[in-house]
Amino acid sequence: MSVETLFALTACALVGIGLYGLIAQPHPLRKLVAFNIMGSGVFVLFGALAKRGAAAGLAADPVPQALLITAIVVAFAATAVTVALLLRLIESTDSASLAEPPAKD
Amino acid sequence: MADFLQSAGAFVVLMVALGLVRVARGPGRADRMMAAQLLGSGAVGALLLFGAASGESAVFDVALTLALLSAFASIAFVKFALRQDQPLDDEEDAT
Amino acid sequence: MRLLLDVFSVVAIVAGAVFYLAGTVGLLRFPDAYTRLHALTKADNLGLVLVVIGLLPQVNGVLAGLKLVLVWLLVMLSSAAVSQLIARSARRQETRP
Amino acid sequence: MTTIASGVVVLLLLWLALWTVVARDAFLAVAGFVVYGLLLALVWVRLAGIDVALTEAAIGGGLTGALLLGAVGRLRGTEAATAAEGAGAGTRALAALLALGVTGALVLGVLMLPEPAPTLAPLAVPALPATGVGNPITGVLLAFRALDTLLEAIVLVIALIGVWSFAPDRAWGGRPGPLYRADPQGILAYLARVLPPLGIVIGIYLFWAGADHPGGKFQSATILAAMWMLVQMAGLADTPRTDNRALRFGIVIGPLVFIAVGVLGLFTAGAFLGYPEGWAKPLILVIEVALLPTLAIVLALLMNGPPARPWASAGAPGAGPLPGRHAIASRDRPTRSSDEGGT
Repeated sequence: MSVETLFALTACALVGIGLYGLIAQPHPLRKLVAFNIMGSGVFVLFGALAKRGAAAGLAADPVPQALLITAIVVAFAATAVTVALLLRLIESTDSASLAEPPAKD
Repeated sequence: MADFLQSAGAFVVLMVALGLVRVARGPGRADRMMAAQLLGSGAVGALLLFGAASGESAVFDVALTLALLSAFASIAFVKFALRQDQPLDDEEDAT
Repeated sequence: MRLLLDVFSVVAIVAGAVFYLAGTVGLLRFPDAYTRLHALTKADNLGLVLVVIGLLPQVNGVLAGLKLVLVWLLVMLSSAAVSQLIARSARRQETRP
Repeated sequence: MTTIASGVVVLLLLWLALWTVVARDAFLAVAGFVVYGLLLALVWVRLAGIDVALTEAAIGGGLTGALLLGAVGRLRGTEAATAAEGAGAGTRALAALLALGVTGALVLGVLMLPEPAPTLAPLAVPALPATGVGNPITGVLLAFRALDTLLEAIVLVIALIGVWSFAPDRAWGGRPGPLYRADPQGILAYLARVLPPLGIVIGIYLFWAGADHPGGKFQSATILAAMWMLVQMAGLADTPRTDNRALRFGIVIGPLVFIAVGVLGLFTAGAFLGYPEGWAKPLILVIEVALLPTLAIVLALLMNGPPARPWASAGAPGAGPLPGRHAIASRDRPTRSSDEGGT
């Protein structure tokens, strides 16, 4: 099996693992970590596709790789916003629960 | 030579993997903190070997970055990870 | 000459790999966090040093060699300091050995 | 041989991902994720993406890891409460089935990929000399797909505004995050004095190398941001006041220069973000130099979080005695964190 196929298949598994954690873990921080794993799976899959596109003397297709760099940075920014939101939630409600609060008026 | 370097790199990654399995079992948080450090020295070594095998010296830059940032991550571990469960005497012990 | 350098590299890198192995064995076998930390930092650093020394004849260009040495310095510096910090926090959260 | 090396990396990666997802508590999960992030750098090297590996080593392992570790430290026992809301066995089984299904569909997709693989490399490489840069990825980022990069810089600034907007009104413009304290003669302070000079040299080297070799502003900015964070964590410098004009100027300079160059292209090259003949390299350099401070500052401030300590509370005019509960809350929170901030 070629390296890119190996990593592409790994990436598929990573997406599945992340998705499972995203649903099964109740705590928002755990969900965030799981979501990041899912995201990295997508990145690795994309990177494997870039490797398949090696041509014109390059070891990989530069266009998806450039987009990956952008994606990693943006994923970090999104994670930072989520962490800030979560900490604010804990600060104002003293709980990290995502459940619907009991109805009151 | 390239093949030898590749297999040496693979061996180092394998050692790191085994070490991580041990570190993951704990029991204390200090054990877990070693993880970033273990991966720091291990993955850096593997990167150097892989880089020399492919003759692409830019991989050394990755090793440099990884060495720097794994140190950063280790420090963040020590700095942040003790919280929550126990109140600390807030300063470092006398050196 | 080339052959001699290659043999030197192989010997140094194999020795480095043995130290990585020793570090992992120590990590697996030692009884508490302090000794495990000891195994990890000492052995892995020696392993890395030997790998760096072994790779030096294999790289072309002074810049690549400089980077190798810089990597080694960085890891030495940070692991020496970080292992201290870890040991300290271990002492703080666990009973003394 | 190379396949065996990749196989070992893959197995370790999968094990770490699984371990992270099922770990007993949030600290363990984040610890696993930090290692996972660092290991991804190895994956990228094996996938011939040195530029990506540099970014991943810096951001995925270092910054994201420290960000999440900082968050774990401030969960304050919310974990036990949410554990009760955990998905039941049925939901878990369904989640596992769904995950398996998604993975299966993706695997099918991977196995049915077209041969030969589609690639844009043959288009990118011949056009590269016109940009004057030697690294095709820098060429893509700043010439062929410059719009993406511009939007990304803007996204970062918007994300920072988003983080800041979580600040309580009274803290707006104040310093973010807790005040870290550590023994100024201690080991952490020593590291924070020795590592940053090395880090800055490496960061600037990567920035300089980015024109022709792997590297560039993102990787460089991340390292600079991490070094700044290190100095803050060691208590050698406080987090910056977020109403500082120079700081805010640094935050917007990159996108502004980028847009200005883009508009210039409208007149000189007939398209937004077009570079006139022969001017590509200098203009790319101008954009890169302007983006570097923006990226470094924004990344560091994203790590710092929303402003939490109003700077005016130390008896400045208008601050006045604050309502009791707030005053306690505001004094209590940073102080507690800083108490815990010793190493």
